[in-house]
Amino acid sequence: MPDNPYVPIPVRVQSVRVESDDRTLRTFDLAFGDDAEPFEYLPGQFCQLSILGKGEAAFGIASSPTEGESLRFTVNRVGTVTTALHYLKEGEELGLRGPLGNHYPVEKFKGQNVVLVGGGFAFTTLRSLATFLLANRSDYGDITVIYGARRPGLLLYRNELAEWEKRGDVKVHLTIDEPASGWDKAVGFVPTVTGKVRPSPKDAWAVVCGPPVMIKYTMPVLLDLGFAQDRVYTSLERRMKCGVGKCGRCNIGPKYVCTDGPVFSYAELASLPEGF
Amino acid sequence: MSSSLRIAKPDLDELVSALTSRYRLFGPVDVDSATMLREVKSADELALGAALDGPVKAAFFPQTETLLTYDGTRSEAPPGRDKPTAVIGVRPCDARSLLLLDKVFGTGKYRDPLWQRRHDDSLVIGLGCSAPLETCFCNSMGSGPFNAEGSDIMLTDVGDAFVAESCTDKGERFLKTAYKSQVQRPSQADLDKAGQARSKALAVLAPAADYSGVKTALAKLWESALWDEIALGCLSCGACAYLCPTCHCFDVQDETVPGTQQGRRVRIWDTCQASLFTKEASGHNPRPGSKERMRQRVMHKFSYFADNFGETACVGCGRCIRLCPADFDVRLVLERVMAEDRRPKTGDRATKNEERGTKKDVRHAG
Amino acid sequence: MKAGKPQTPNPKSQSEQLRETARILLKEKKADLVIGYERGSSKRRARPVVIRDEKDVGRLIFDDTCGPSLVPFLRKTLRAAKDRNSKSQTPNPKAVTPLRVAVVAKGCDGRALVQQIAEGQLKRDQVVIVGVGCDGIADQRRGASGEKRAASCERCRYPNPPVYDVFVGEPVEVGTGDEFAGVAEFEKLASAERWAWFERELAKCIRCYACRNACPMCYCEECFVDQTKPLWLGKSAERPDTTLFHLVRALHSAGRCVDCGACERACPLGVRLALLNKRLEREVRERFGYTAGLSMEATPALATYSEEDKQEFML
Amino acid sequence: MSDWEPKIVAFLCNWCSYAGADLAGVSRIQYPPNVRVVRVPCSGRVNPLFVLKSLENGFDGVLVSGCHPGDCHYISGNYIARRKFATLKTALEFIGVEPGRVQFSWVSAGEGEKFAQVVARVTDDVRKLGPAKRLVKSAEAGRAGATLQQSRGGGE
Repeated sequence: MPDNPYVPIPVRVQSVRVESDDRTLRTFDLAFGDDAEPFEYLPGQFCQLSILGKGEAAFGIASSPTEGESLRFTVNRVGTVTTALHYLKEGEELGLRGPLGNHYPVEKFKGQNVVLVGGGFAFTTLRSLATFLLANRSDYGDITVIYGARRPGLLLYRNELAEWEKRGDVKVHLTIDEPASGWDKAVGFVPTVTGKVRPSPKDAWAVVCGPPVMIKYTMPVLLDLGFAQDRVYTSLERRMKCGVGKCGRCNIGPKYVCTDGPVFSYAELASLPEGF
Repeated sequence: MSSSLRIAKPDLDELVSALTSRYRLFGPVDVDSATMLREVKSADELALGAALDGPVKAAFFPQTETLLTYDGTRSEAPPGRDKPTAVIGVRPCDARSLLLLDKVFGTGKYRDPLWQRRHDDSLVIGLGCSAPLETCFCNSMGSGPFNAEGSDIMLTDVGDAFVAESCTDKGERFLKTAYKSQVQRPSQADLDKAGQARSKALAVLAPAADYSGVKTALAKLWESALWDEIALGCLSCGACAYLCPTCHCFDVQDETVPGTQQGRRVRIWDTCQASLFTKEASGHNPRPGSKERMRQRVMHKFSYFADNFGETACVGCGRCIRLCPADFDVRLVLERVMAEDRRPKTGDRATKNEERGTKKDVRHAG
Repeated sequence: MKAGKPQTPNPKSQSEQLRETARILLKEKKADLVIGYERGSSKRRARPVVIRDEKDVGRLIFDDTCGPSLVPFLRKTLRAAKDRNSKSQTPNPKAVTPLRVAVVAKGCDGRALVQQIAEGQLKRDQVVIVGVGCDGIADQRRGASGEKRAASCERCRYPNPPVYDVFVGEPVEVGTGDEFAGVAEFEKLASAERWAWFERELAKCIRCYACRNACPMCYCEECFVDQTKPLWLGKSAERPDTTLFHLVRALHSAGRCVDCGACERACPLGVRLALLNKRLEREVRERFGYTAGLSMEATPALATYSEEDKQEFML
Repeated sequence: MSDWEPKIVAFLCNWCSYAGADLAGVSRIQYPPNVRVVRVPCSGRVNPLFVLKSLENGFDGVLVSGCHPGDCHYISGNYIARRKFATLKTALEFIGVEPGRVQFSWVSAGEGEKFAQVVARVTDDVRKLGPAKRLVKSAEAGRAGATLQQSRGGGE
């Protein structure tokens, strides 16, 4: 981060593609200028993307630091800023502030099994994490990915998911909410599928990301399977402005999602009043 | 180390000149029906002794402040300052509020460059408060009408003069080096008058209330129906937050000059009482009603701030009571929070009461 | 009550009579609760209070400190009750009788209630209007002596509510003279002088929206300043933004404002907001023959038209 | 300021005034090029906020024009608008915005000549008033805004 945490650094759209079949999600690869300072981050951190004149919004980093220098973000079109982002074309510039927030505890995961549970378009930082773990494959034990969306066309990063399925050193369980033609994998909500997959809690950590309702119903499943509260992590979203713990709107109890989070263990959340 | 000076009131302008030559000086100025903190150039602009309506934070954290300017996709931070900032004539409660704000903006992983630009090397000249109001409760918040905490120099009005005492090394240096007028020491009569002003102020002020149980009580009252009741007496405007010397939440907006790509990104005071404050682009709002927002405000000041910075984010200036359009009284909230904590638990009392008033109870809307 | 005014024949003070009325309303179940005023943070301030029990009616007061309009609090109370009913586990929520709220209403507040009913915002049977004759609210803006009445009260021609269920105390004599004299006086100033006056007043505005939230007639679910698609107005406290906010608010209340002065009293910094509203009130009365808050049936002026409306200003 | 030209926005209803402007065009009637036209479905669609935003954003004048009374495509849109315009005009002039900055007219589809006259009249009025200053925000935003803010500092 530069001295002034409010000033974005310019980045360029290297590539952009439509990510979901309903065209509400686009994935951007962003490149830094030649004179940019090194950008060091870990899976789970986020950035503020800035369209000057429109505003800023926070996005989890979907790329892994093991992938090189560009950054990947997947943007759901909901408001003013995300709409402006969707209009960006290759080669155009935007502003970026980050990396912000904490990250998944990848150091703690070393030598251990990791279970990633994701739902919908919140899979971005889980992609970052999975890519990071796979790039350092020998550092970790079993890796399990459970990921669901409403329809096949809403699953993010489908090509990569297919590659992971082929690898053999990562167990991938994909699911959709309702049966669809051409879909031969699991059907059902993520919590149910998690219950069926029954990942072992032994020497294992779990990371859950998804819409609040999915997190709400997945947590008890994991706890029932024997995961300790402090071994289950999630990443939270709140409306943010400054991203650096000053503007005062993203707090959950005394914790600021932007600086104390966005990654929290279930044990931490259980001690906070509002939760997810 | 502390030195004291006598500044005859007609000589105040010399003090102000000494200040303005080194600082951007802010002080209380009467603007028709209100006393606001404004930049001042001479002593006759000052409304010393009046209860300041605008908060002192405005000198260091203005309501509307440029975060950066932009042209197309390029942006830059605003230029540096010419001079550090000084404030004069602020009450001890207000002086102390700056220490609390500095914890937010001046500490932590990210320090706020705009705050630093205005706050670093600043000089605070407090004015002992000889006329506390009915809404004042600084003494209940661990301070007092002549508390020097946060002030570098403290003035006391002794009739035809001010007694100026340095409270910090910075204040001492300023008095020694910058104020060059022929130095007068306060007479015994001055010191007696200053002492009388102090005791008079304490006599006017209501006895200090003990709010030490509030934080523990709040921890148990997250789900309490108390918040519904309290919220009924609030209009959900932002007067309290904007006028509060310790409220620091802000919004960020881009303003582009029409027809160009040039503009500025500004930060603007915001309030947790507004529904937009936490409303997400998707329409989801984690604090959907006035109950949740009221709870956030009270919790932030009396619980979360203490968790994060070891102090309560309230200096007892009473603006939020005095200037509230509904005469909402935060002291009553604190009392009710503690009372609720002491009550034996008998189920979800208030919700039942609301159903056609079967049970008998009264809750005033404040 | 002010010196020089005739004493009310009833030996009991207006506050005492009010308490008695509230006690009866609650006792006879004519109202589920009473919204009124109680003594506030100082002896010159009053705050809204919700009384649910006969034994607490002693807290009610009415005097020249009872400035805030209770209409926003009434709306809030009714809404809270409605939310609770819809969330409650009652097998048949419709069987729950809606809350009936008694509300203390000065002349202006009574007009605001009438206007809300005319605009379909309130049902007549939801409220028990406890009318009080009002001799004016003390001007408590900084620098005021506290003896003088607030500007809106000085020019008030409706000291008694036009509609009520119970009336407490004696009706107050209606003032005489031109209620628009202040407006006419201001209009004698040159355009640039008027602009300078508004600039100076609005420079104090901090955009806290106390005026809007205290206004009995500002009830939009989403105020235009809170809309983000498009964002109509910058949030800054700089003059063009604040001026536009107040101008649009005045236009939205044209033909609806009852000149209760709640906005001016709510303003923590004493911005004189009501003068522009008063000017528009005169315009609506002269041009369209409509005065807000007097009829529960008449269509509000800006929601209707006449083919005969004057159009001398059209090119 | 000698090269200053008034910038005027005209909100024209789709059915009458816009067609009137069109007729002025095809009839090659000369009128000042100072207006920028915004076509609206009906003069009743013109929220007073449109007018105020135009001034805030730096237009020197605003013209709103619709169908003659009785001719509204939506029966009564222009009647309702007439009440709103009267109120808006009063409010603006009361707070000290110069009369003439904001004007209203009825122009039918057949009145190309009248449209040209109205535009000429409004342009002339606004030219006499000079560049708009009251209510204008744009001049203060942007880079100017940064320096402005610093000089004003706190307290505002």
